[in-house]
Amino acid sequence: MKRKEIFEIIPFIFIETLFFTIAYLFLIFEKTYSILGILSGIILFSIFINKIPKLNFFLAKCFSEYKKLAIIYGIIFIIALPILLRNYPYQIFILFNAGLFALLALGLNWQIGSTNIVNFATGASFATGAYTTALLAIHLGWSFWILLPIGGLAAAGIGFILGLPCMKTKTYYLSLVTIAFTLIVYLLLNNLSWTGGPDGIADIPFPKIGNYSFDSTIRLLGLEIPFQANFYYLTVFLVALTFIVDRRLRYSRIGLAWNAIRNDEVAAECQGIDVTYSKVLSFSLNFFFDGIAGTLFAFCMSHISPESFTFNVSITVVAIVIVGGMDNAVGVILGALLMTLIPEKFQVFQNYRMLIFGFIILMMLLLRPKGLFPQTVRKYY
Amino acid sequence: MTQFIEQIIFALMLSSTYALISVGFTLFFGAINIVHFSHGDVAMLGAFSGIIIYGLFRFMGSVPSWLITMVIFLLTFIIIGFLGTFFERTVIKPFRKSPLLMVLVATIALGIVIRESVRLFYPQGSNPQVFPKILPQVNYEIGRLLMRFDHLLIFLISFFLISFMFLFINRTKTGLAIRAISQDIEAANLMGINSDIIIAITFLIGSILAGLAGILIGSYQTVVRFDIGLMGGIKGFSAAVVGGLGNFYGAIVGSLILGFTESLSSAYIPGGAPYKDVFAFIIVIFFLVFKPSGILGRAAPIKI
Amino acid sequence: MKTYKILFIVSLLISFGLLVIVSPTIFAAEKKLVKIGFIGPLTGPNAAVGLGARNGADLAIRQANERGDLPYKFELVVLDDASDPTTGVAVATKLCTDPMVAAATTHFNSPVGLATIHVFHRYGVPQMFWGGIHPDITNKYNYLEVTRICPNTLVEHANLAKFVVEKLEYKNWSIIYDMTSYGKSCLGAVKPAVTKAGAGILSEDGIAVGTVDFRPILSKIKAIKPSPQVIYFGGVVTEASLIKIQMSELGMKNLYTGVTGLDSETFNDTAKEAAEGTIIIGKAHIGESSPFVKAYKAAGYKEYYEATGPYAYEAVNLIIEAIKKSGPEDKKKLAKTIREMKYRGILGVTEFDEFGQTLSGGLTVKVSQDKKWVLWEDSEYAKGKRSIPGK
Amino acid sequence: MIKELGYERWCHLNNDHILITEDLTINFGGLRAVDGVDFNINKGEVVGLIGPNGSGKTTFFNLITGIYKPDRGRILFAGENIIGEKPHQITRRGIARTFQNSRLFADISALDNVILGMYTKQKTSLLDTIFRYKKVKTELQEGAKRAMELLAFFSEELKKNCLRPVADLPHTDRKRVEICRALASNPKLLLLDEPTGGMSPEETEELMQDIKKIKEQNEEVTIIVIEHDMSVIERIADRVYVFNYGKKIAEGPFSVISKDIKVIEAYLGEETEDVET
Repeated sequence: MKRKEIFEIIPFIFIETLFFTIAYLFLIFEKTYSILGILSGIILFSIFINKIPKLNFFLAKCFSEYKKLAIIYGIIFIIALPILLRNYPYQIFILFNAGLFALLALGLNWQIGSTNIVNFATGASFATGAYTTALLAIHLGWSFWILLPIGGLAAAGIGFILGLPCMKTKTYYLSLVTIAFTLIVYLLLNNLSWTGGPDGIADIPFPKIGNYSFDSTIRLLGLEIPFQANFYYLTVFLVALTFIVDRRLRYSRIGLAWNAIRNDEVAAECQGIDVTYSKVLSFSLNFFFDGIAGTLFAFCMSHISPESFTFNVSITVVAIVIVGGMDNAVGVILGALLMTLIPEKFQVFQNYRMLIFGFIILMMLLLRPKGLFPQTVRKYY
Repeated sequence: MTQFIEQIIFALMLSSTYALISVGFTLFFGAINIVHFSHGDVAMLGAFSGIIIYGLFRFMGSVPSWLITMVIFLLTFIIIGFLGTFFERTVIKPFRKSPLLMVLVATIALGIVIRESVRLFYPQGSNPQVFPKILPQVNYEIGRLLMRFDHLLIFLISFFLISFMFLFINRTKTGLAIRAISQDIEAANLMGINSDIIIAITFLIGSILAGLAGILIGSYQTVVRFDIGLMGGIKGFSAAVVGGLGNFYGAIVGSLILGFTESLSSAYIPGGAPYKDVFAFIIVIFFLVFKPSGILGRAAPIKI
Repeated sequence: MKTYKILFIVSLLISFGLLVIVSPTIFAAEKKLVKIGFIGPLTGPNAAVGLGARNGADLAIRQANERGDLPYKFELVVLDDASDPTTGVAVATKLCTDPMVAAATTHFNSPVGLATIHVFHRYGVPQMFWGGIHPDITNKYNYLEVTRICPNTLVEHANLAKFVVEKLEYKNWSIIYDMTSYGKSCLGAVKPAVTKAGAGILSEDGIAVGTVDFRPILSKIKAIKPSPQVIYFGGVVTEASLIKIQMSELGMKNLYTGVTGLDSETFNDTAKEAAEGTIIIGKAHIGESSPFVKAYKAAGYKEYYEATGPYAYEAVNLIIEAIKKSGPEDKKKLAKTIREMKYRGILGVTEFDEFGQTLSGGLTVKVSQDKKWVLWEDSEYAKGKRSIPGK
Repeated sequence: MIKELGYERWCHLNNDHILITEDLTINFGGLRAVDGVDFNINKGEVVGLIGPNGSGKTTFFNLITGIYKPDRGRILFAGENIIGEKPHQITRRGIARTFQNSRLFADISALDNVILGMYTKQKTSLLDTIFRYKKVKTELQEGAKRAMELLAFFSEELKKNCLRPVADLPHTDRKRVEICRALASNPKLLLLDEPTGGMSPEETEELMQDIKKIKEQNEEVTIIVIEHDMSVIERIADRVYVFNYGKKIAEGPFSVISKDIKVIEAYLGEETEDVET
């Protein structure tokens, strides 16, 4: 028995390590060919696994048997990543960015993924959170930790007010409302004077714990970890939190109701589901987490301006959900990572970034409409 | 007074440009219940094809200008028509069975691709491109009021295009087929209508209209840029919705409302100019919330 | 159970040990290579100017390497801020944390600049603006690292008022400005400048970015009594040319002016005949015969060098000069050197004031004549062959 | 009838009736889909609802479940007026239904579908979900357990692949799942819209046995069945209502109805139409 375990665990751990190493290298590589090399390597690797059913089966078995173990290892890797990247602050910053998008996408997933509401208001809600808290911090000097929930609530409030009437409209009309809303918010931010106009708001204080400011370098057993790691950890924490919330919502009558609405509104009504309420709920929840993400963004950038809240943000997040996978939190998070890392990695053709981006979305929709990681079946035991 | 009349004229011009786009949206939605979000970008392509063709003529030396204009319209007609149907085949057809969201996002992505391609592969693509003066430049002085012949022409052409389209839908056999599939595609198929071809034709017509719209918008705005399609598309769509999606008169009414809101608000509300789009979109939201079926649209009953 | 926990931990430690050892030793730097950063909008609405500037910078680097009179091989690190502060900060971080980057020349959009100066300051990397005209960039914090080689709005509009109001004696102004950071800082600068020079402002209109139809506003201005002599536009080329075109459509004969935002041949190419008689405060005059243009043409870049190309070119040359003086290693020293430089280049003599703002910036008065920007001095308007509109 | 007695008294008088409609009418454009229908059903009855296609049977269901608003008339459920209430409110009162061509939540598992049927019975709120998840979990698992039983009640086969998306299930199973979903909310009144539609005789037979079993298991559940298969009606229905062109043309036990001349005409009429088209 023990021998068997030994023979399983060691290769398993090493395979997972291989995974992480590849991910790590992908992060730090700069040159296009090396990145392409890594990518092709990954593809070959996956083909290789599929070609050898034994190995494939073995991995599947391990992942099911030692799930906990695998997860723990993953968590350790995520926590240790900044230490490995200590010489690459930029990469940490990008990861922080990916985290932000993961937050936004997780929120939007409750709309597009669970309830099938095509919502393009992400830019607006993101902005609401960021600007509300930034203004409060500047004028009233409130601390980040108080403002974090406030940002969320402010956005949720807006979401509720907007949602209550809008959720009566359907499909295209609804998405048009959200698009219009995003554009309005952007225009207002640009033209109003008290939002700082196009210059936005500068000098937003960094978050502090006690008197440890988040823009100070972490010193840990002789290693110097760049300050971006602070934001990284904060984001990871929030994403984890949102992830848990997402799981709980999914495995609850609320999540079920959302899926019901996605499939058939009339039938849903006939199961006693208050469709309008559920929609508004998912809308407001989405806004809430967007607001939180906005707050995080404002305080970590310490300078916000309308350019960061354009319609493109909404499109990007929608794309993330679609690429990642409808109604599948893990997929969405991975999608966020892909959609932020790959454009960064191909800075080499800065010019062609958006074009490639557009193509990726199209290809995904055409070839794998359910996303890289389709929704999974609920198991109750 | 003169100023007011001028303002009205500008509003009308703006409205007509919106109408050209929004009619396309209405057509597509009417036919197969999809919103072709890159429609505005197709129009942009039309404008660019106009520029390119004009450029080609430059090399061919002296050709009478009316001929050039004719050819530009004709070729754009063909090119954009082809492109439009091509887009339908590749990007929209695959999603006919899948949820609305899919085709919506797909067309948005298509829009990105089109815009970026023009920006990257057209020489100096990110700069605004001057649109050639293909319409006769004649002015009339009426009192202090300056009337431009080409503006009048643009207005008339767009009017004719739209009414032609309207007749096509309502008077021809194909138009009948289009309306049939918009009612119930399965039934239409059973009646021996080849829905594939009809939808292709729908897109052909719509795209051609967009292409010509591009030319007209180009000659009204005098410059075009790779990204005019995005806003143009959204405005066109909004106009269609305000008027009642799927209803021709609606599209026109909606365009008029948007056009007038924008130009009048920027002219008569002090400091209102930068907010004109805000006003426009607030009206859009208002309509969506309180009368989602639009001014002339009918609310569809639930089918059980 | 127990055994595999232990095993797990062991193998974990081993693998991580490997990673930690490996991580810093990837890509060791080869010596003598000195990187100089360039950040600008290479995608999005401002791509044109961004690309022009990039080519300018690139040209400077090429020339430096061809000369090879320095013990360094220079390399230009080109990054795209897409006119977006977030991206700006990201790429700035990337640049600053690359130990081989000695200095950088950056940004066309002021909001981006306002966001990134903190990054450059934090990492102590000298940053020289080739664009971005917001006074705050240099004046608000006055970081040692931050300098600007192009004139800011205050300087430009002082010159504008001096010429148009005092020399040409145009007293009634109508102002149009776009709601960008640029337009707003123009508005902030033009009002005091013009009024100080003793002219009156009859109207102020903001326009949203991406507007193409200015007829409503223009016709409103047209109706003002007494009708303004000057229509000033605080904004950039695209809108500027459209306004001029639509002015002539409406038969408005007012004098049309602006500042360096309009100083691009794109304005003339777009507005064609309509452009005639527009007077602006332009950037440094780079004649067709100047070595820069020659070299640029020779290098065969796809894009036109725009008005921004020369500034980026100058900036990189200046940085290279500074490196020649104090070497690339000690960046603080380098920053100091840059501040104290007195550099003679294609923009004339460049010196920085106590805020790191260039004093000259080589401003000129230009007038659009036969679809070209012509220096006022050698234009037919100055000679009186043609009459200035709006009198 | 209301007019003589006055509303309150009338309600009181009829409180042993589970469902009463009075002069129920709705128009679609010109067409009068349901026309002045009076209906009263006692607790625990099984009532058959027959009539040619397009005679307004399904529309009648839609009126009861609040999907359509009637233009005229009253609906009393357990002695209370339910007109103007939203479908979900009406469902909460204890009316469950199935649909003619079954409307399941296609891309989630059969189990989830049935659990959704219990939505009205589940009580956990958003706050519970986020902060007190234990509660939600237990509730769900109980639900799942009950759903399993329900599915097993129809067929063990169904129970086996209850985790497959319903879209993948065969037609009959989908029908069954839908009935399970309706039963899950253990309703006072159960509306079945052609439950045996598109089933083979054997399957129909099975289903009827099942419905009988449901009846046996709890007496007071009232069932209204729309059905074309007369043999089914004959066997399970205590009483039968016959619709034609939106009007109620006959009511009573099947034995009586089957001899009713109006009814026979109605059906013959339809058949001849069928021949023509």
